[in-house]
Amino acid sequence: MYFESITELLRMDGHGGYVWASYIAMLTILIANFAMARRKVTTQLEQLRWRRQIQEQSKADSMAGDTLE
Amino acid sequence: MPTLEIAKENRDRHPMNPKRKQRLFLMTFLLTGVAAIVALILLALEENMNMFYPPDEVVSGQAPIGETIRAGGMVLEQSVVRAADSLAVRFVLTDRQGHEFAVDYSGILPDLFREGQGILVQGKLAEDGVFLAQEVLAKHDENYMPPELMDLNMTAEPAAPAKPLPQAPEKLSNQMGAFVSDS
Amino acid sequence: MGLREYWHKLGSPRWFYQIAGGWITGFGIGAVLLLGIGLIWGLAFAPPDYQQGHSFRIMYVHVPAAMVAQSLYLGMGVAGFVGLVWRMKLADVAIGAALPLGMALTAVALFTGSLWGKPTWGSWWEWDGRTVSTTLLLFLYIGIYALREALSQTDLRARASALICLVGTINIPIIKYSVNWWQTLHQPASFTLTEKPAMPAEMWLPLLVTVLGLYCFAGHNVMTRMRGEILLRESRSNWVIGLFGGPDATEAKPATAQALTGRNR
Amino acid sequence: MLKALLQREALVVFRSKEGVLNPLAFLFLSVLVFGIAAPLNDRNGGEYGVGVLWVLVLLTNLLSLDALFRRDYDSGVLEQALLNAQTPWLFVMLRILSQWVCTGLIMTLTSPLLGILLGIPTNGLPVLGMALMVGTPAISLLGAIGAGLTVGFGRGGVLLALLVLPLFIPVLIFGVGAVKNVLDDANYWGQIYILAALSLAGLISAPFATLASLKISVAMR
Repeated sequence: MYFESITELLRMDGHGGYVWASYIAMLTILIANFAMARRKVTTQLEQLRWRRQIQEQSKADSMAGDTLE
Repeated sequence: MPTLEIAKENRDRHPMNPKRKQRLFLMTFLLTGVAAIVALILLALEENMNMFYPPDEVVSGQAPIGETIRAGGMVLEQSVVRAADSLAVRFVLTDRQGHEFAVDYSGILPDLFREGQGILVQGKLAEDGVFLAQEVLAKHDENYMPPELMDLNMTAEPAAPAKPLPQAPEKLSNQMGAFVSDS
Repeated sequence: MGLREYWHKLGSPRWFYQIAGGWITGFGIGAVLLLGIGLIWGLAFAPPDYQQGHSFRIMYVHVPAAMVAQSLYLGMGVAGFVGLVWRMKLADVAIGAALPLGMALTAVALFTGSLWGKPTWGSWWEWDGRTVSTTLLLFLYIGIYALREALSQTDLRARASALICLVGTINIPIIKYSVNWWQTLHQPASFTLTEKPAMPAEMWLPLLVTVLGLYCFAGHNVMTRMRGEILLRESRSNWVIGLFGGPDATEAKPATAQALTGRNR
Repeated sequence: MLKALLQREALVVFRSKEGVLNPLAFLFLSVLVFGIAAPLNDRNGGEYGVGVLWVLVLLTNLLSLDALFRRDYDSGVLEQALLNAQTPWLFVMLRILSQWVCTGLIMTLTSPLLGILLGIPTNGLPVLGMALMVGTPAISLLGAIGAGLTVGFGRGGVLLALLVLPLFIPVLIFGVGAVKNVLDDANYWGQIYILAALSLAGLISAPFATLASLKISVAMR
């Protein structure tokens, strides 16, 4: 590591605020984008699974001759 | 859009002649247009739009006389002469390759004006080869280098310790070079 | 015609969905490794610049963000062209998927640039050519975003955004050229960021690693978004339903679906 | 065919005085507003006046572009023209031409007056007129693409600005640059050539792009 200590790494001779803010901004954006993309897929998959369950159920119901609807 | 399809069909069913004519007209139109654009861009490039002239062009007389232009180079060491009673100053700009010219300027020099420093001057070239500067630009020292001066700078210092990124892929090194010059 | 077949394949959302899985995993691993190494390297191990000091480290997030943001815009232009000429549905899916990340990364580039400007230039904002063209890039992104928001019909939205992406991309070099030219006329110019003309290897290597890492991240992110969008658009199609066993599938199939969700979780 | 279209456009231009008068009035009013807020004269003008004038030209054009296809779109004429005309792009081109006559050309003709009001030194006025003459077609042509795309929205104005203003930046830069150069005694032909090249590039590409965007808008009805 270039720095002697953690405090020095945080301070960076007075430039620490700028540098850390940049890195944090980048990480936030990356994590947010990752989460949004993943959620887009998982909501779709959940929806599909849910739909499948309903279908299965209705099939089972009709097979049992149940005319609830 | 069924109507659109029908219209298209109708148009297609008409004799070929007008359609062909139209296509020919279009092609001529496009080709002349492109040719004219290329010609105009070539004309514009000939005009040296950012009006920048490196020292060798100033010395060799390629730079127009009496027109506002910009020139650049390094301030030659021990060439800065200040007038005792006014703000007038004269210094020599060089590309360290044997081309140098004198610059006359009257006014406050930027803080970062130093000997050995790269400088841009804007003004007019006089008949006798002296550059009468209206502006001397050396602000934002550490953040920005125009490409035309970067080349100068690189060739100017034979003793520079690092060579320009031998292993970096071309594109990236360009990016980084540009970047170093900017932010 | 083999070429045509290949195009058809590329145009098939199903085919894309299937091959994207492997790519996403690969890009994901690449992104985590390269970004992890590159960012920590840049943050803590690379030497500081002798003139700018440690604020130089902002470069390791600023430059990759700017580069990838521009590449994504270029990619949207290419997708727009493909979408206009071949009416490929996947092209619009790609535009929609690249848009949010590109916009976010342009904003990051501007924000970090501003943070870098303060200690180096002494001001948060300068009307420098590159700053201006990046800001314009952000507005080009916002324009396309607004247009997509305004249109609800999928096919019309696809055509409209393909057209505007293409027009914008053709204009990008013109805008960049004119802005750079404008700046050389107006901006006080000077040289020597570092007296040295280039960076030493210990400075540019971490940059290279971060740039590659961010490209991997972009690949991962865009492809994941595309997958989600494909599932949404094709949710009624047989192959998507088949993915979950379909109406008369055996019990084995839902298990794979389970595994799929599990992996995405 | 061409004659009929030309006649129609000429009628639109000369019959309706608002088409010609409104942009001009808006431009002069903006100059007036600017003059009141920050008076410009030869001493501080020059550079600023040129910039202000070009910005106002862009904004006036934007307002006028918003209405470029609106009436034809609402009345269904546009749909008919796209379907029936042998050469729909000719229709589009003539429409853009008449918009340019109402804005760009008139601005060019009145530019000496506007320039004086904004404190641009008289030696810059001929070049200002020339730059407007060769630069404004690019604005009308590029703007028409966005106008075609947004005509289907009830209020496309802001979206239109968002879409096309970034594309106008090169015209703005070179237009301002030409006049500034003549005020600096520098060579300005390079800028004029570039402006002409931009306009020509618009001329060979914009009609087709506009046509494509209009087709999208018509399909949206």
